[in-house]
Amino acid sequence: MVYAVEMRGITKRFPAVLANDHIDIAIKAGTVHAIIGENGAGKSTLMNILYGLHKPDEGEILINGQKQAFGSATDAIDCGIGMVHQHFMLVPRLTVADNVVLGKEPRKGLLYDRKAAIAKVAEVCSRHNIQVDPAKKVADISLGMQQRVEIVKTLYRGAEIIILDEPTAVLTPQEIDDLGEILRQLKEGGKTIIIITHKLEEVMDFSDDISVLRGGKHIATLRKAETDIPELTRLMVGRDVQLGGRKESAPGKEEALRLTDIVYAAAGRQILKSISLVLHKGEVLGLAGIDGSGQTQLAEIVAGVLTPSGGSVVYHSRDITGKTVAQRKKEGIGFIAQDRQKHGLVMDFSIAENLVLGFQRRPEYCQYKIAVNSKAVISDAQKRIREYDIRTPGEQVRVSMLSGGNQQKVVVAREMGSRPQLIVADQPTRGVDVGAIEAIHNILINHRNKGGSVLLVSLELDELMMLSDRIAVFFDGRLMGILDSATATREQIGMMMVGSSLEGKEGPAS
Amino acid sequence: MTVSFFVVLLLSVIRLSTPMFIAGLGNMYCERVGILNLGAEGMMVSGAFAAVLGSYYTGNPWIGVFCGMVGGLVAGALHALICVEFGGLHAISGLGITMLFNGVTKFLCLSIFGSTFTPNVAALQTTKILQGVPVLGKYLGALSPLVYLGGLIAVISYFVIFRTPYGLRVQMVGDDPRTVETAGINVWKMRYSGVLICGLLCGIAGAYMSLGQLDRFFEGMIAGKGMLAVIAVKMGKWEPKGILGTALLLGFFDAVQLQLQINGIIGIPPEMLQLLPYVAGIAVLSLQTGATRLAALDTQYLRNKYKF
Amino acid sequence: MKINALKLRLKDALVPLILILIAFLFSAIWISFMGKSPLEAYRALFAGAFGSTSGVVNTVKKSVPIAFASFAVIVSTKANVFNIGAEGQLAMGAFGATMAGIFLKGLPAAVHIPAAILAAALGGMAFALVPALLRVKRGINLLVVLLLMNNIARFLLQFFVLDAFASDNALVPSTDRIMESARLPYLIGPPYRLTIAVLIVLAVAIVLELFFRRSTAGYEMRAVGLSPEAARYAGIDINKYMLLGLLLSGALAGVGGGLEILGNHHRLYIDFSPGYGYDGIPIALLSGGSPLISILGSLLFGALRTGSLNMQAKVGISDEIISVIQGSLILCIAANYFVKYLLNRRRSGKAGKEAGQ
Amino acid sequence: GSKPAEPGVTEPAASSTEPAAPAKEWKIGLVAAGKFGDNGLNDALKAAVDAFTADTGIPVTKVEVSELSDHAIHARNFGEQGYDMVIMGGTVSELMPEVLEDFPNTHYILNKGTVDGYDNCTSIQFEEPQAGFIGGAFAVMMSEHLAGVNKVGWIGGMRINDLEMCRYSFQAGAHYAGGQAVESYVGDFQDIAKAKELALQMYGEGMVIVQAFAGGAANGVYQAVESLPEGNYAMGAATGQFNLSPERILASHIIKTDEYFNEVCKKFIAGEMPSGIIKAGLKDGATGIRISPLIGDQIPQEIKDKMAEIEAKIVSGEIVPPTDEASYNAYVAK
Ligand SMILES: Nc1ncnc2c1ncn2[C@@H]1O[C@H](COP(=O)(O)OP(=O)(O)OP(=O)(O)O)[C@@H](O)[C@H]1O
Ligand SMILES: Nc1ncnc2c1ncn2[C@@H]1O[C@H](COP(=O)(O)OP(=O)(O)OP(=O)(O)O)[C@@H](O)[C@H]1O
Ligand SMILES: [Mg+2]
Ligand SMILES: [Mg+2]
Repeated sequence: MVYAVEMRGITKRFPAVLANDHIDIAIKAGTVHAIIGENGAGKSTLMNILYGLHKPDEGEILINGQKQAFGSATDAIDCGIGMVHQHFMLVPRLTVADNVVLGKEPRKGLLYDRKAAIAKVAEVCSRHNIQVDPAKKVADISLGMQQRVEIVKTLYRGAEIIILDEPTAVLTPQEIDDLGEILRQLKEGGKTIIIITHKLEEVMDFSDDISVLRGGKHIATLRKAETDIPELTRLMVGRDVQLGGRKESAPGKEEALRLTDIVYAAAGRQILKSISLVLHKGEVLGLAGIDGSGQTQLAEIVAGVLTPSGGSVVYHSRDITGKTVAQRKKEGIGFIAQDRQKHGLVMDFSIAENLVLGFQRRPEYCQYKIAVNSKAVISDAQKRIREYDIRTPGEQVRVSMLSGGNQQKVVVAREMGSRPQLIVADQPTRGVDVGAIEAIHNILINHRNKGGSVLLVSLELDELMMLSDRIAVFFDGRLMGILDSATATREQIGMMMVGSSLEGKEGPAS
Repeated sequence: MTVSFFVVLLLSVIRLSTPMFIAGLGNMYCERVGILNLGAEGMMVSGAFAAVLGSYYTGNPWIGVFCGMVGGLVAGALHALICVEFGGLHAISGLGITMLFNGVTKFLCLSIFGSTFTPNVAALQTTKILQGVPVLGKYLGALSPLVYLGGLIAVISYFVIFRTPYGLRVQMVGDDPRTVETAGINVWKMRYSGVLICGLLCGIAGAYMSLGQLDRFFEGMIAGKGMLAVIAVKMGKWEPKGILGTALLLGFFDAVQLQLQINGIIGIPPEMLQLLPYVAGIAVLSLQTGATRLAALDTQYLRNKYKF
Repeated sequence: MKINALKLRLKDALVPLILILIAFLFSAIWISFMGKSPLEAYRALFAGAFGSTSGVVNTVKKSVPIAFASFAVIVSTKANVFNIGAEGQLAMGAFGATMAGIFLKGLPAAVHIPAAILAAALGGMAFALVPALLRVKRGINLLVVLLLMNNIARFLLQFFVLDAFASDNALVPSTDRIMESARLPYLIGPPYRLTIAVLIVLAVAIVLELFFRRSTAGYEMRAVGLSPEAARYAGIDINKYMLLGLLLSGALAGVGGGLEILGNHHRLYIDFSPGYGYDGIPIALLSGGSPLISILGSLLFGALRTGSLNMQAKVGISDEIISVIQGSLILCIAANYFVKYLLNRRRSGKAGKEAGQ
Repeated sequence: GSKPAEPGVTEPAASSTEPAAPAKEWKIGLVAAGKFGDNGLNDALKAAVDAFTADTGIPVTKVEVSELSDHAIHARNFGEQGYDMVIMGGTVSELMPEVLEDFPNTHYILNKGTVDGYDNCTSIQFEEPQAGFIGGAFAVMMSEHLAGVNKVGWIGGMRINDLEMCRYSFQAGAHYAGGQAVESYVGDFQDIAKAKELALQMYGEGMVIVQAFAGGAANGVYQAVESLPEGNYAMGAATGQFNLSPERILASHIIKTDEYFNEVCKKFIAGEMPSGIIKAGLKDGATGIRISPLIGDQIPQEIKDKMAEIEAKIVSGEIVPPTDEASYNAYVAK
């Protein structure tokens, strides 16, 4: 049979890493093919090669049986390949239509025909039954919508083979379902789809075939019907992974954190509308909601990175509303920021330097109050690297050289290592592979079991339900209700996340 | 204060701001593709000198302007090579280009003409055809055709940036080159084109200074106009309108400053008047709101270097 | 591991050397174009800069303000701001030193000199204050403000020298001379006149190195420089460090200008600085952010300026060629990625192969 | 009409046609403050020593120095190399005493210098204000003659002392002739474009004569006047600058540096050079107003006579041109 895509003996070296090592992979036309693997396994690299963004050092690519040599993305696009990247490739200042037609703009004479662009994009959308408003600015639409714009982009270019790199990492459950629906329709329309994801449930949901990469090597390709999640996990990580190590110890009654009437507005928009919450010692409180419902802002307000426009934050019976980030750190509030590369780490610092970031003024890292105690910093870093299983050649390596999962571990190691009482974790496992997810989950649970408290933001309901004692659901900056995770169902939470409040089922507010 | 006084002042403003806005428009292309250009001064020097050489050897000032464009282009190409190809540091490359071309032109001028300035050559100081226009002809004709060319470039630039596919791509490259690359567009070609257009326009601006305002090249004649172009493009928020406005504003304060000196506002030392345009610039800046930024400005973008 | 590190160091040192070589080769083309022998020209250049005691002293002397300008740029870039205004701050520092030198009367040298240096630092700092505040408070494009400030400094300096503090008994436009007690003592006396400014440069470089490598504030400033957002999330006051970085930078540039007056000129002239502030920028970047290494770069630029005099007298090459050498050197520095790229490609080729086995 | 010349050192061909080879190997140096090819002071000095070389066959080493602090270095370098005479700009005056003591066998000539009391140093001070005064008077008389306007323009480079003295004397001269001078500064000696605008604004206000005194930027004034119809004129400086605008420079404020320094060199090798400060003014023919050899015939005899009269009064001391604000005010009050 003729495969839509065949990649033979693909090898790609980067400075200091062999990202792809003689990978052979074949993808049948008209199927959904999942590619899975740990962080840094080489999935994105392989796909970038297929899309012409990187040139392989060795190997060849066949599209529909024809050998191809791609010099750039243009060549791949001309071959009918489209790609939706891990990070959205959209310019927020411009409209959806502008973004979609980029590179293949409709013209009127010498000029760019913006009207025709909008019409054409609208036509593509309606043909594939995808809901987007082509005239809107990208900055004004939701992440789920942006995802759809990315898919429309590939369709507009007439892609027959569509690659999606971690398309669900930032989507809500509802949006993920929508995406699944779109993918099914595309498949019915005869398109071939390649999808990279870390979420194995989705793999089982969406795909026909599954390929597993590990350490740059192709490990196996399986039919979905002939495999299951534990086997995939084993193939990916090389061992069994136990997710859901939840301990059933009851949360304490002492208040760790009390938020009263928190209001936050930015750029003339009400982002948080009078939120009141209580978090106890020894408790994990999950914040659920569609991305952009305000839960991230709430987390950042507790961490002190954002200043609320109104309301008060009381921590261990002390009002800390006006306190700075540094003061809160001193008082024992740890923060795992959502964007590790932008907010969590100084990418050009070494691991050791990053491990004291924010704690550099602690007496144990400081000599004579003004100098860095490098000995202490280094020995401490070595200890943490062992303790948190950060995979690195040494503590002097720059964090930018680590894989996403290991970078996340550095952030977690730092915040947890500072012995916080309250940890604010904003999507701590985003884009991280199963092995690392397991480690991070265990760290958070252990913290809770030792009497610490956790404020956990996550877009993944499973994660929230697994880790949290209670779940607070947000919609459009409002608190829809707080549920006990032992009794709450996915459906309940899902409904509240899209705005229908469940009268009477609200958990105790304090 | 007669009408003619205002006209003289207005013409002064136009002449003083013309090089700033032509070079500023050039810089707009350059910055919009993400390359900072502190070398506008050097590109203008190169253009000014090449223009005079062209006019000197052919006797035709328009060929001179063409040579000026080539001169600017050469400097622009160097900047492009360093910043686009080698991923060099934009600010340093720009300063280096200014220093290099100041040296090279002075050096060539001395070797060819034995003096720090050239003999006079056929120039473009007035627009003959406009002198026939009734009433205004006297004033319109007194401006160099390059002033009108500059105006034309501004209008064309407006359309190029906001109304053409090329402009759409330019806008995007300045914001996010990775997005543009994934759309199958050659980011490096885009970046080259922006820097080269900049070189070209700076060349014209230089040619205006040597052939449109004067009729020869002098060492040091650009006298900081290139740096003012850098200022104009940022204050003008990367839009032709804004650049034109900023250039006219700085030109206006400069012309006013000269006028104040002539009319002997007693007691104000000339140096304090001379810094008026710059103080005005800072004042205007501090009143500006909403700092727009080009996200990708002054960043390197190298082949095969990015994770998508 | 040790040997590997040494090898890496050598490679880091190799890059600037290759750049310098390329710049000289390029300029050699121009020199031969003039019909002169590049070899002879460079020999004269070298002899002029290092061939005699006075040559060496002059090279060192000229490198002092350049080194301070490069310190200024280094400090500012560490705090994530680019101080292109060092030239203006240098001038204002010189002004400050001159004022302290002229008007503080009756002080012993041990007090007067530090006071004048402090005045220089304050002068430079004050001039950096407006841009710093505009940047921090209103988010205004720093580059533009600093370029405008450089122009303002030029005319202010003219005003001070020609009008406000003009000397009555000098044909050259300048201020009065500073007091004897404010003049820097000589390490090597007349006719060479090498002052203790050299020691000050070294001391400041060492202090800065220690500050960045060892101090907590230095660590914080570097974090702000490398990733302001991450620093803010870590609870570091980024505005404070930007402000501090720019002010410290201004102060350093100011001291550079001040030492030029206190050590060399003893009075303020309009064009006492032939663009030292701009020279400092490429050197700062060539040095990879290390003040000690930037001293070497400053010596190179100082040597070019000094040696060119001899080259002119001996070989008859006018000093435009110095602009050409410096310009091409700066361009090479800007393109230094190119050399690193070449070196890296060889390294990564090897690494890749090793990894592949 | 500028002849190609090598910048920096020019080794003159020692021509064998010279009458007699000099008995002594004279070593003479010239340090220019800035660049040759400026059509100003430095070129005048170069012309002077070139003429000297042509006349006597004695070569002169010429160097250009742009940085202030390098002048003293050169003074010393030449001394170390055993030069007999070095011509330098007066800006080094303050640094000279030590050099003079260290190299007693080298004679330093300082153009516009202030050093007095050393055997091996001569400072030459040109009495430029004298020329400025006549220039001001001439400008007013001429513009009354041309257009009935009594306002004349004066454009300087930067407000340095030299220029200020000339400005006040020019103003006084204009006042003497019953007119008024409008003055302004460009801000530097380079910005030709700005000088041109300044001049255009002055002409635009009805003035017909503008005196340029702005180094390289003076070219802007000439460019301005050339862009205007006949009947507008400029006045030059330095050695006349008539070549820069042959049809529009009526007369120039000059210092005859070119002739004077040739004489200085000759005097020196003849052993007749005195030390100390020498003032060179109208009566020595060292400064004055030079009428354009090309278009000077447009000046009526009546004005020429008047200028001769003023010149005589200055030489006799009847008129003392003011050089600063105080002396100007005193002058006007008289
Ligand atoms: N442009 C690059 N330069 C250098 N190294 C790179 C580059 N891109 C990727 N790498 C490295 O190649 C390896 C494979 O990276 P790749 O992005 O393909 O992994 P991935 O499987 O997509 O991981 P993730 O699941 O985290 O997205 C990693 O070790 C990474 O550090
Ligand atoms: N040009 C590069 N040079 C060196 N390392 C690089 C380069 N580009 C990417 N990397 C590194 O490759 C690693 C692998 O990327 P990986 O895809 O695993 O992380 P990540 O998945 O990007 O995180 P996220 O999904 O949140 O973006 C990252 O740590 C990244 O810093
Ligand atoms: Mg990936
Ligand atoms: Mg990832």
